[in-house]
Amino acid sequence: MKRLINDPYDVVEEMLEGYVLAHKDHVELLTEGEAQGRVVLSKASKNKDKVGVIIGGGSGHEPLFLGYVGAGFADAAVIGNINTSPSPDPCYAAVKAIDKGKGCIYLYGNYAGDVMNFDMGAEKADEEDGIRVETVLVTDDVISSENIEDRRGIAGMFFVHKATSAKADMGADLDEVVAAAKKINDATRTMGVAMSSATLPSKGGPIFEMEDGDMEIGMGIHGEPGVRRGKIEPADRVVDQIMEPILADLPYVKGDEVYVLVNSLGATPILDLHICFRRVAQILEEKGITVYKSLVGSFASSMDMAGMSVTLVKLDAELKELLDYPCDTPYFTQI
Amino acid sequence: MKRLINDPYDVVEEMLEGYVLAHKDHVELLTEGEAQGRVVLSKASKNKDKVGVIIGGGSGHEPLFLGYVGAGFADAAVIGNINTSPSPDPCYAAVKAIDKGKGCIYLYGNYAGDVMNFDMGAEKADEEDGIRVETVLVTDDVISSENIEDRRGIAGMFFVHKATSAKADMGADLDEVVAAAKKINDATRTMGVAMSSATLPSKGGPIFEMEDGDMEIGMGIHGEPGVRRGKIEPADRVVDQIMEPILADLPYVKGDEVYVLVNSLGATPILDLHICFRRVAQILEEKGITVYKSLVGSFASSMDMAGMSVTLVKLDAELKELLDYPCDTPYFTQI
Amino acid sequence: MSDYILNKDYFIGVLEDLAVLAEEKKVYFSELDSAIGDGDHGMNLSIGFREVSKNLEGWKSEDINTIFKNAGTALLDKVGGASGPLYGGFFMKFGVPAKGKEEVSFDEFIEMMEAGVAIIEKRGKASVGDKTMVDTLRPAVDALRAVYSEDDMAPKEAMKKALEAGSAGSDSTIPIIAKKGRAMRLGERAIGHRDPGSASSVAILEIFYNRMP
Amino acid sequence: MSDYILNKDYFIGVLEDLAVLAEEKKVYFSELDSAIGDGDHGMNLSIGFREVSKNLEGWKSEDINTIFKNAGTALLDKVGGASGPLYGGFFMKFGVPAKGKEEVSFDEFIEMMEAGVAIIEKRGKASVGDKTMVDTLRPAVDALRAVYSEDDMAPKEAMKKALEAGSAGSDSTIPIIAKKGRAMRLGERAIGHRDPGSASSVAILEIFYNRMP
Ligand SMILES: Nc1ncnc2c1ncn2[C@@H]1O[C@H](COP(=O)(O)OP(=O)(O)O)[C@@H](O)[C@H]1O
Ligand SMILES: Nc1ncnc2c1ncn2[C@@H]1O[C@H](COP(=O)(O)OP(=O)(O)O)[C@@H](O)[C@H]1O
Ligand SMILES: [Mg+2]
Ligand SMILES: [Mg+2]
Ligand SMILES: [Mg+2]
Ligand SMILES: [Mg+2]
Repeated sequence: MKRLINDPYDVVEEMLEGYVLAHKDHVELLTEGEAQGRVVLSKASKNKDKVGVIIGGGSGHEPLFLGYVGAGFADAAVIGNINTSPSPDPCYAAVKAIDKGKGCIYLYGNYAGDVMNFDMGAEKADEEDGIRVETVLVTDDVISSENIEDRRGIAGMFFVHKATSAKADMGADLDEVVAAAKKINDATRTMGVAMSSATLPSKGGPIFEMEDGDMEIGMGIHGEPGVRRGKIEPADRVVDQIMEPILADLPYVKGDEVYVLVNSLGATPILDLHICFRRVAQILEEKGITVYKSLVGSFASSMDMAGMSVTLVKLDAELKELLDYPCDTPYFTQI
Repeated sequence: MKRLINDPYDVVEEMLEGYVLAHKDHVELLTEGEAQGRVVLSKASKNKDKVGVIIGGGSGHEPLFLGYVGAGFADAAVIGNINTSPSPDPCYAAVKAIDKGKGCIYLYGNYAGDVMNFDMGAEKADEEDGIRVETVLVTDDVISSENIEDRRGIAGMFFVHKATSAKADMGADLDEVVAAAKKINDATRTMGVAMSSATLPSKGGPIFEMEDGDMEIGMGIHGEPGVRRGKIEPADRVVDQIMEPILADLPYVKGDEVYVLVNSLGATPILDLHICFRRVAQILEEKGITVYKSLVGSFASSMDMAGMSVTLVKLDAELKELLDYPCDTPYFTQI
Repeated sequence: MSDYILNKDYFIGVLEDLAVLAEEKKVYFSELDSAIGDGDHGMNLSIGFREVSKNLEGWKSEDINTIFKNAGTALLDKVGGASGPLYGGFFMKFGVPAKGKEEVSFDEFIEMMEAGVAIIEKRGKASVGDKTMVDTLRPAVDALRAVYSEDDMAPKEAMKKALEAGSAGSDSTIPIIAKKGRAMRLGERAIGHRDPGSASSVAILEIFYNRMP
Repeated sequence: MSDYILNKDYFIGVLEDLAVLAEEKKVYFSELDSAIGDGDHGMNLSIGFREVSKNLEGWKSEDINTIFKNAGTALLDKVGGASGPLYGGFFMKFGVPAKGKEEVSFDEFIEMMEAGVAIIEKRGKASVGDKTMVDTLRPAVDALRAVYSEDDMAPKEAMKKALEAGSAGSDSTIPIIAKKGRAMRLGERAIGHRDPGSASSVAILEIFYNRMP
């Protein structure tokens, strides 16, 4: 194991302790009561009268989720154990802390565990405080199911969180915020490839063995098995295999504009990501699809997993405005 | 090898092609003549009448150097092959492209190869165009030599580039810019630990073998051997061993303020970095040193090397102002 | 048989054994989860039962219901993921029929089991054949009730049959695809692997059995 | 001996052989560099000599000086790092005494070698004992001049002595610490390792020797 941790049972608490110290200008940790020290709150949204945006999920995907809490972005992140949804009470506590009487939205990836826990949090907010909490699940991983509503949420969560948060920050009401979340989720498609497993601190080793030189197309960001394992191919060929299912999944037509994210799952260098981006741009150029803007880096990781994903967001004027909306968080700042 | 590349001889050219496509709002590539396609130029600085700031070095340290070209930061980066200084002509071409009659400064890490090549670039600018080019070498790696002027430049380069660029952007003349560069370099100390070698694309494998579970204290960002190899220890103990030589290297006194960077060399997750940051903060707290601000992420990498470094910048009012100065680049934006 | 009782010590013993189990089988449960999930099922149970174990001493003066409510809440709060609400719910509901009691009859015990399993089915929206812990627990509870009430079997004997039915249920997850949980997205690739939750459920049932007088 | 000449074909042959060498010894040079540097010395030479090799055909009609100026410029432009300006400088200066010529005498050849080595010493600010390529090249050139002019040895014989002196010079880098280059920061840890540049210099000298008529 090539990791820098102390007791594996303490990783999340210690990370959070470090996180709120390191980024004290942006965030604070809600420690009391139901929050159980697992709710990261934006300092900027404190005095802002708006629909609350709460994102969250398991740890081990940093900078997701806590990295995107801050001005113009999410109001709170609820943090679970590694690869594990947070429990219901912190989900509830985030609502209590954030709600300004306009209701809240939960945004997270579509995983059974997350759904159960966040739903229980929402129920409690409704029953105990009469706060309305809506949920939009992110389902961008094209390869994870034929049915869109069964799909997992992976790196595309970044865009869904970003655009929805912008909508809320602009003063939209809860229904409008929900509509925006659904709209950006519908426009977002991702697919990835992994070349190694992440190291699980609890195990002191990889989640599963992968031979050096192998790759797995379609692997999930928790190491869920993908669709095809084989030898690592040249970057251009790997990108071709990722882009094909993405482009087949939405009707993309000549003249469409997309926002592109080439995302590292952790250990894949920025150097390689740009080699991959080059091929993505070539393919889009061939199809007559315009790259509006792009991001290249690690926006949704699986700790030290070697791997990469490509996300496309098909844009219209509203989505551009939402994605261009200024924000300032520890892991994403835009003027 | 767990990398996504095509022909190893093409990695730098393909990365640059991807880079300027992905970040076309911020930068462009200087392709003609002496630039040899190895100079990344800021679009923002085009019409700004100021001292030119040129940073550079080998590839494989992304987001260094090209990631920090943009508004309020460097005007140009000169890009070498992997782990290898750029050659003289692109260094010269960057000066030609950037100079506004106020001279330029070269900033880079103190490596023999870089010094030779950049010096030849500066000579040419002087001889052929009468442009004054000054050089400040970054020497933040405390463990690399007893003599400060012999030390290597590692993650602290980020701060030296940042502050110097701010000074130039504020309209200072070349002598003032040089003085600021020296001042921030004098205030900056770094030390790192590695747990694996980076993968060299040309070799298709690690630069050197490191047993899984070993760490090497003081290793350089090109994989240069460090001072001590041993078994990986708990994060807190590793940080203790890094902080000790840093704190011993400058007179830090109670009440000092520092800017902290906990940097990933590539494969070390943000999660681990915050566990390390927590310990850094504890140690500084014990010493009565205040953390002014901090950055936690991969700011100077060695591709997919597993490892981490800690950088402290001892601050005064001027350095704070320079480091807080707004900037907007593909890999660092600050309002 | 009608004077067969399970007292508080039995239940406390079960919780103590569960904490030991969670440590002992941590690697095994996680490895099952690595194959078709995300590799954390063992760690999840370990985190949860460490919390139970840490606090159990302080709960011992409470009635059976409160003890299990506390244990379930600890699992719910500390674990998260799928197994947190499922096993958390199981234990929270498991104690309800024993409200205010220091001991229960075997009929009441069956009622407790039924309450626990029912909340898992409800929360997970899962039924037998979905390749989840329900594939262990539903047949086990059904067998328990059937052999005890219909065949008039001795309690511990009946629990043994329940355990066997649960164990067979877990085995039955191996050759099928998953309709719930992370493995759902694997389609055919889930075939040949035992569902990790079904395995931990067998181990839990085994402790209930082993501890029985 | 005074009618001994080295013609353009000889020098072109040397450059062709260097390109082959750079591919063949890529891994070896890089491995030496991995131990006490950054592992790229082989790749650096390979990148440089691929560029030379790609363009050599087009240079063949030029005089010896221009051919080497072009070759040196290719190394300087394409390699970077320490070895780019050093070997680039070597070849750029190496041709100067042969300006306008299609062939050179052995005295001129020695002059060429001296010019090449001198620029390396100057650019690298290195002298013998610093654990660099100078430890190979300076003794080699000195030996060449000494044995040829003083001992009146046959050219190829003299070059053999030079090669032996260079080889011994490279060996002498093994037991010492480095005063220049990346290995400088290693202190005692550089001891026991051959300097990679000193090894590539031996291989380069060997080609000059092998090709000699
Ligand atoms: N919807 C569901 N209904 C019932 N059981 C489920 C459901 N989803 C998952 N499970 C059970 O939970 C187990 C996984 O638990 P665990 O690994 O701890 O949580 P997670 O899947 O969140 O990582 C599965 O093996 C399965 O038995
Ligand atoms: N200052 C110097 N003077 C002479 N030779 C040097 C100097 N610095 C380095 N070298 C030579 O260059 C070699 C390293 O070349 P290379 O690996 O290609 O460049 P880099 O060190 O930039 O990675 C060393 O082995 C040494 O022989
Ligand atoms: Mg999980
Ligand atoms: Mg190098
Ligand atoms: Mg799991
Ligand atoms: Mg080298």
